[in-house]
Amino acid sequence: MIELAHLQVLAAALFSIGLYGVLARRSAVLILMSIELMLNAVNINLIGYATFVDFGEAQRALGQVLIIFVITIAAAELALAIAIILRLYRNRSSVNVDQIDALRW
Amino acid sequence: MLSQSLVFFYIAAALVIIGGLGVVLTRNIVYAAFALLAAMLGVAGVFLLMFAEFLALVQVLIYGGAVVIVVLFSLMLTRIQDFENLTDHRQWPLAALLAIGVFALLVAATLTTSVRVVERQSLGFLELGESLFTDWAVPFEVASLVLLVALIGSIVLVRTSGGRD
Amino acid sequence: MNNNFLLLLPEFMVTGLAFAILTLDFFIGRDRKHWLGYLAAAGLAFTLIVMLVYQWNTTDSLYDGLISIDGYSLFFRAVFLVMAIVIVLSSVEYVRKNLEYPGEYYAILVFAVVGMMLMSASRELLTAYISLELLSFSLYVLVSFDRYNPRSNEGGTKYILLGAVSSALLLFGISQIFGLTGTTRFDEIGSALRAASEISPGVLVGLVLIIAGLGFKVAAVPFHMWAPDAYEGAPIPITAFLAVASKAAAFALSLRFFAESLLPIIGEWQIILAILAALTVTVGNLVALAQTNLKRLLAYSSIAHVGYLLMGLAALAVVEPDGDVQRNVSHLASNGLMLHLVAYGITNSAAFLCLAAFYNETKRDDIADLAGSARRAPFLTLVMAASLFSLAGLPFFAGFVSKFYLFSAVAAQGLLWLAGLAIFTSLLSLYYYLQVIRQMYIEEPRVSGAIRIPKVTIGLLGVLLAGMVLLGVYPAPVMDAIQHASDALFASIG
Amino acid sequence: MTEIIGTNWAWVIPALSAGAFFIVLPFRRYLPVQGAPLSIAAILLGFVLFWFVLADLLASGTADLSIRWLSVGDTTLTWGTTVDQISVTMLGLVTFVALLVQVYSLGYMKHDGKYDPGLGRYYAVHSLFVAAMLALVLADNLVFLYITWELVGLGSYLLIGFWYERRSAAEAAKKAFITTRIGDVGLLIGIVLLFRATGTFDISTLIHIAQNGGIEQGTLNVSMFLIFLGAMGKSAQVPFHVWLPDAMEGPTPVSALIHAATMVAAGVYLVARLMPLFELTPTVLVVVASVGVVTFVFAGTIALVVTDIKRVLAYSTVSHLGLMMLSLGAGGVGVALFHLVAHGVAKAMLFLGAGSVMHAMHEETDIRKMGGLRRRMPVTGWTFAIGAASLAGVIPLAGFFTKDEVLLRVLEYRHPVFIVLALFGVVLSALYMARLTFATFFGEPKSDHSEVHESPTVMTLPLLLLAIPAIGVGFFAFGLGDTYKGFAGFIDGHSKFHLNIWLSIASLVLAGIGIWIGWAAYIRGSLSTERIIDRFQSVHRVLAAKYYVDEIYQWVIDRIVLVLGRFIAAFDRVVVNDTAVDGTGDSVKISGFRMKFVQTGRIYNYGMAMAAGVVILSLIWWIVQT
Amino acid sequence: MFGFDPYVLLLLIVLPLVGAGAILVTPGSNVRAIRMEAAVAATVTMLLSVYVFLAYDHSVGGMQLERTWQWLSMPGPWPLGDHAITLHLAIDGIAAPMVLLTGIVLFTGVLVSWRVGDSEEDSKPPKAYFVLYLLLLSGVFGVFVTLDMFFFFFFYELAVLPMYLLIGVWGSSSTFPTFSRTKEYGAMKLMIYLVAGSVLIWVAMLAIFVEGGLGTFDLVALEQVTFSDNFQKIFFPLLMVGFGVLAGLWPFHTWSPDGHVAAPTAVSMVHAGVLMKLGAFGIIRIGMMLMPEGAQAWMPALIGLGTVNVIYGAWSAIGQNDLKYVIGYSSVSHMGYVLMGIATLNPLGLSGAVLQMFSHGIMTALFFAVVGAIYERTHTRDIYTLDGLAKRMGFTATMFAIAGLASLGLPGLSGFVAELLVFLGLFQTYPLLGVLGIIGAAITAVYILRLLARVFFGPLGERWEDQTDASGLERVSTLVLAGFILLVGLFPFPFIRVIESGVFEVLARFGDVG
Repeated sequence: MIELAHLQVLAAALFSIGLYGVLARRSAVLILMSIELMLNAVNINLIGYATFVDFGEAQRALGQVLIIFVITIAAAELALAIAIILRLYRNRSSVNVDQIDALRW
Repeated sequence: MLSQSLVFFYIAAALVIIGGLGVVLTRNIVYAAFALLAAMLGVAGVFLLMFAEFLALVQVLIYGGAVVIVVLFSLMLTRIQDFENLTDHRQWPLAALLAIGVFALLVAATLTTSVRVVERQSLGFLELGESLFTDWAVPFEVASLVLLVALIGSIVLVRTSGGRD
Repeated sequence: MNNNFLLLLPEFMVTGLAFAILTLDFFIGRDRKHWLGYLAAAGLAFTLIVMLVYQWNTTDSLYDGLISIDGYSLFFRAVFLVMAIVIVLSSVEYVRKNLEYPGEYYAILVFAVVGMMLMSASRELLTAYISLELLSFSLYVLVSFDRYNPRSNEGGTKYILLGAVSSALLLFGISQIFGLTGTTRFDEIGSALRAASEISPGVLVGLVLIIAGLGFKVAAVPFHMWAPDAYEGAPIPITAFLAVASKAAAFALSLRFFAESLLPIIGEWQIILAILAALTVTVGNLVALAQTNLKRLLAYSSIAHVGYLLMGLAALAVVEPDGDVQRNVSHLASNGLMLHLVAYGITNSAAFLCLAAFYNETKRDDIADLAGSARRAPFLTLVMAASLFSLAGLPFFAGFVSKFYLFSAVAAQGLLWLAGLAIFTSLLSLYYYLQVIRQMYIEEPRVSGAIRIPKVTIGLLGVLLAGMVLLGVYPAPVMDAIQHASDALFASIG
Repeated sequence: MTEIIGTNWAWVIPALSAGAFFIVLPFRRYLPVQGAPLSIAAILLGFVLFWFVLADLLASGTADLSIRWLSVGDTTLTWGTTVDQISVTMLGLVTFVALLVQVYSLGYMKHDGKYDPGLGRYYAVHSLFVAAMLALVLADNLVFLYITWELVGLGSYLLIGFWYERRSAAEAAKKAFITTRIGDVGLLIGIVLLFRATGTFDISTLIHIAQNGGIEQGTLNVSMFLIFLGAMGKSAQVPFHVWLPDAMEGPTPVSALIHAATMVAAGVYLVARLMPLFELTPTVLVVVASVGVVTFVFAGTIALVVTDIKRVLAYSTVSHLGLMMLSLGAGGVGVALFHLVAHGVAKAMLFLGAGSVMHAMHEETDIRKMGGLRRRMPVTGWTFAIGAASLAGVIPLAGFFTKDEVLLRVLEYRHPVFIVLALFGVVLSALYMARLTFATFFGEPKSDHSEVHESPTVMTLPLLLLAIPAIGVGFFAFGLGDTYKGFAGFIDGHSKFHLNIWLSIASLVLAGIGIWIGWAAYIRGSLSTERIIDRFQSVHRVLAAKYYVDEIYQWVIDRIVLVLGRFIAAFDRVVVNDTAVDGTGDSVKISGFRMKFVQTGRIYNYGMAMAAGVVILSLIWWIVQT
Repeated sequence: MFGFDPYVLLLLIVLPLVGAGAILVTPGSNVRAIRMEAAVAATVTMLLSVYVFLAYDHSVGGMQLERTWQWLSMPGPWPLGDHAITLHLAIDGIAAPMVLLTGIVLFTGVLVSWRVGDSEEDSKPPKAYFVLYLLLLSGVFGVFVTLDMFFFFFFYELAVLPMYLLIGVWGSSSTFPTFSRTKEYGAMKLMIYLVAGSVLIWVAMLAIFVEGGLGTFDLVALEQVTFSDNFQKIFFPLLMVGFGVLAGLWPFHTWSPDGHVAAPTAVSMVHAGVLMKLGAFGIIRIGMMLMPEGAQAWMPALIGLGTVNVIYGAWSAIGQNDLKYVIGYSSVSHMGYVLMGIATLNPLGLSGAVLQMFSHGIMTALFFAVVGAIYERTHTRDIYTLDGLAKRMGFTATMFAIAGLASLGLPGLSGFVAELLVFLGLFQTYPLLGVLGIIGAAITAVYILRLLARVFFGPLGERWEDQTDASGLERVSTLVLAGFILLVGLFPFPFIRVIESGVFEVLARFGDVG
């Protein structure tokens, strides 16, 4: 049987993988993709709780509602971020995060 | 003895994990985009296993149909020559360590927390819709504003004008 | 369910204002677009008046407390509207000289205000989160709004990427809390936590993640690192908006969340927040010592101020040595926090407005560029000096009173060491503020010639200076309002 | 206030001069003769009042008068006067000498028919000084005494430094002030210690308490010794004598005032005034006597070789002050004061005479360039000779009687060593006085004196007036039936005049020897000074260098005080400030500077910080929780 | 008296502010009007301060001219939360002479500053100068008359704030053979140091507020609380050192001489004359009044440091070549007497300390006024460069001599009375340190007389042939100061009995001692 723990571990794993990507990748676009992984990890976590825990009548739908919002926000965030990255690319001809360190110290 | 659902779950989980690892490990950015797609589909699979058909559908539509396409477009618009030899910076072992740390933390935390669970329960379309448009109408409206801002913002930022680009 | 949506009238009005701006943008000539700024300011002011008139003493809620219109949210929404008016007005000249697409600029700014207002009113994690994202998205755009400036762009990129990561953290935290308590409502979370004998590790991690997400929003060390870069890159009015308004909104949300949900278990997290606060004041002030760019200096200084404000959160109750929680002076901490937010808001707005006015004329924002500004723009420099003194917590200005009150509250909650650290770091801050003042007053100007300041700016500066001094010498009226807000906040948790 | 003018009016005497000071100093530019007549009038009135006070004292005995100056809690400080035999003696001496000196100064401060532009300042400070001195002798409590004591010091500082444009005068004034002040440290500590033990400053109360054993002997010993230190400073006892010879940089009438009858007498006066206390501390009295006799001989030897007319007189003063201290050390208050008076008038006359000479010779002071001046300046010459003879101990001048009484006292109350040394000092005293007088006024002129004239009457008159007591005051030694038991008896009420004929003869003979040697060396020329100097070269060198005391002090000041001062100043700047204070500040700044490099500008570092923050915070919380 | 007694203390604070406001709205080009406004404000305030001093009735004692205005409440589980912060104004016998002192220094400082902005090389506008100057003095008045810890601290910081600009803008940098001190450095160090002191004070105040449990910052109310011994022993030293910094407590004194060297004349006058007194006043008003046991426990430390101050400061002054450094270190030395006097905890010593605060304030103001006059004319303060100035600047020399003599404790001048009382007090508790104190006074004589002999006496240096003596305004201001030196020196009782009434109130807190 699938248990809550399965989903939680999967979520944790995906979250960590996404985090690794954020921390290790050079391309801004790939960082963005890694963030999507993290957000999906959240969704896995949420669906796990939503499915396996009884929240009573009033909150039954809340888990899935949350997921919908997360997906929405994730998509919008991705779009906006890509717009900004494109802008960056036009100004600097690079999306390499190593190279965007004019602002520091 | 594996139950049928568990097998499906493992398949979906494997898809998710492999896709995820693909995104963060591959040296070719196009592969990464497809790995992301795979992971997203895996997540959709998980949704299905949790009887959340609507979410699975949304997941496939938004991620498969929109997000990955947008990502690919953006890749096309930026520098092609970088596509095939992506490198990670020198911080990656540290990043790996930290990621493992976070994983350990989350797993340890969840596993040591006892949750009173019930059988998997499904949620009907109607119920979800009604909840979304009554109980959560305000956040829903706000979310629309968020999308609007993202839209306007993207246009403003990317639109060329005056030939300065 | 019987929902009185009129309660959200101010939000509707502000949203309408944003649409109005977007619409009018099509019909207004290129060289008159600054009227959009005045329109935005007027609209916000009108909203403020309407809100004050119709919601004075209102205590009501939508969806059984999903959104709460009470003294607390009234206070904060009023503060946000005032701040937004100031920012809009200080933007007019800057936008005209430096930016394209003024219509979109003002509209998005106004959308951000909607997000902020809802943040202070929401008593539920999802609503709060969405409102927070509305604010964040607006800010992502606005920070990058100086399209051809690589710095603006860079700041925006860092902000949105790290912002997204922090969203992920926050959401994971929310998912944990939701999963383990079964609710996202603040009060219900609170009662669930109170019912539990101890905090389970899952909840603990969830709370840490939420703290991290909110910490990112307010720029608390170690989640602060985006802030100096984004501040430096952003257009100056937006830097002010980031430093003042968005921070205030994040605190409005955090204060309600901590007070309503987490107060019962303050014994668990007080030390965590205290550490965060201590780290924040120390790092913020120390690094500020080494800055040469004024915007960046103010960024670090505002990080330091976040530390002071976090102390207010950490000091929401007394934790006795045996673990008992005394809440009878909790309102002092929230009062102190709000007072300092107001004082800090006024002061920092003034500082940034001065900087913007200076930048508009000279296109420079390094500390050394201010040399001799007292000769070139006496009034501007006076206001700048006053706001720096106020930030440093010297008397006659708002900063002194608010710091005194806040630190007293912190001490009263048994965190004297934290107050002591904060006071000591205030001393460090004085050093770098004085370095700026030194440039302005003592050094000889390298470039001669008076700096022209628009009348609107002068007027606005005058108002801010007056506010700073008034709050510094007679804070009682503001304090009354804050006390009402605190009462409303704590009324809901009994 | 009584009906008649009497002892209760004593306070008016200093007040007059003080008033003169406060009027003359600010308004000197607007007063005739720069206010000098006002000042003289004040002191003249004082002198007149003195006779009323004296009469009333003789008629109705001692009188106290005091007003509260301030009080804290149960401690009250007063300003008060006490009029008794000691104070009235001093009162008379001071007013008399001061009056004459001030009159004399009118002539002395006039050059080529024009008054010195600083005349007003001169008279103002003069008045201040006199007022302080008069108040000092009247003071009935130690605080008031200390106040006036210090004001006397201030007056001397201003007078010695009158010609402040001369570097040497400025330095001499400074030296006088600082040297006496070092003694004053002792005085003040002594006073405060006495206060601590008794809770009072009032002298008679103190004495009363002490005599009833109210003060622990150790405390009393220490206090009295410290107080004596103050007296040593003011009275220029070895080793505090260095300021006095240098103080000759002041105008000569000032020397006459300060170094004959007033300031230097203050130390003697103080010990005399507190004698009942000193008597309770025999050890301290031995110290007093020892210091006195050492000073007597020590200064006498230096006076032998000094060639500056005023400095010879200065060392002579030091020497005689030593004699007075010796007398006090032997418990002889009356005789000490007697000698003080005799010495005071004689020395005042000598200084004024020297001033007259210098005035005539355009400030020439080297006796080797003088000689035979009595022919050109007869009044000056003869009065000078009288003064010198008096101090040399020639019968029947005052000095003979007073010195004789001192020697007698010493012989009776002290170890034989003291009398031997004292008699040696008598020889020296006679010798240097003879040398000075003969070299200056007798013999042949050693330079062209054709321009030299006798000084104007305003200067010679005081000389003549001073000659009278210089000659006659010695006869007060004898008793007059029961009402007057001799001067010593007048002072302390029980001493009786008596003679030791052998001692008198011995001292006369010794003085004669001294004078004879002087006569032989400076008039007849049968004794060659050069040969003696050649013979005792090393001794002469030491004497001429004044025993190197100044050099030692200079070394201490230069090498220890100033160097230490510079060291502390540098230490304060380099170590305390630049290292400790700035160092702390800098290290904070540097830590900020280092820390800012954490902010690398790279997103992944930022993200790392966030993630690490989450992990660490969680761990902390978890650990704290369990 | 005239019906304005309840407001008179408030007026003291407000009048300088009104003056500052009037100057602020006057155009900067109208220098004459600005000066007149400053002078009027200063004169009226000084007269008011004289009135306050005279109005204080020593025979009644205690707090007088009291008035309270509600300012901010802190509701909570404590009795006085509704009056948490009040503008509680009153003076006692210790504050009264301080108010008078401030009035005098304020007035004379304005006169001395008359020519600010006139200098030929660069004209710094006098407008801001006078505004800041009056602001500073308003703060000082506030500290002396307030009985609320918040406002005490408020005014305390207010007094510190303008110093930075006053020194930084109108000050002067100096170069010496082996080192140099810029005005920026001096100003910054002064500011940081003083605020660093206030960090400790602030922490201690918060601790008192919390421990007091009354929910008020009112000192009178807090005096009713008995703080535990441990608490007092921990927090008294914070106050002692915190306020001690301002009082020049060794080894936290270096801001003071460097500050003087950089500061313009009137600021030096206020700095040494009044500002340093705030520290000592704070120790008495807050430290000793609230925490007598703590004070008692820590007094040996204070008295020890005070002794170091006296000797070290004096000896350090001997080694200085710059007039202002000499005077600066002499201030350090003299403040040592104040600290020693305070630490005696007996009526004599404490009265002496307060009188010394007054006396030193006047005296050092006179010093700096004179030094300023010299510097303005000769553009040097090096004692080896200046020589024989008395010939050309007789009046100035006289004034310097009066200040110097007062400083070395000459009877008849104010310093003596104060020091004598301190010594008398000291000998009752720590005779040995009393001896050191008296020796310190002798060391003072060394450097003061050395200075007089070097700078004023001796042959006139050729380059000073054309020096002019003090101007009319300088004469008035220095004469006022010198007059007070004489007045206190000759007739100290009117001052002492006022001080005494305050001192006994303080000592009453020390049951067994008082």
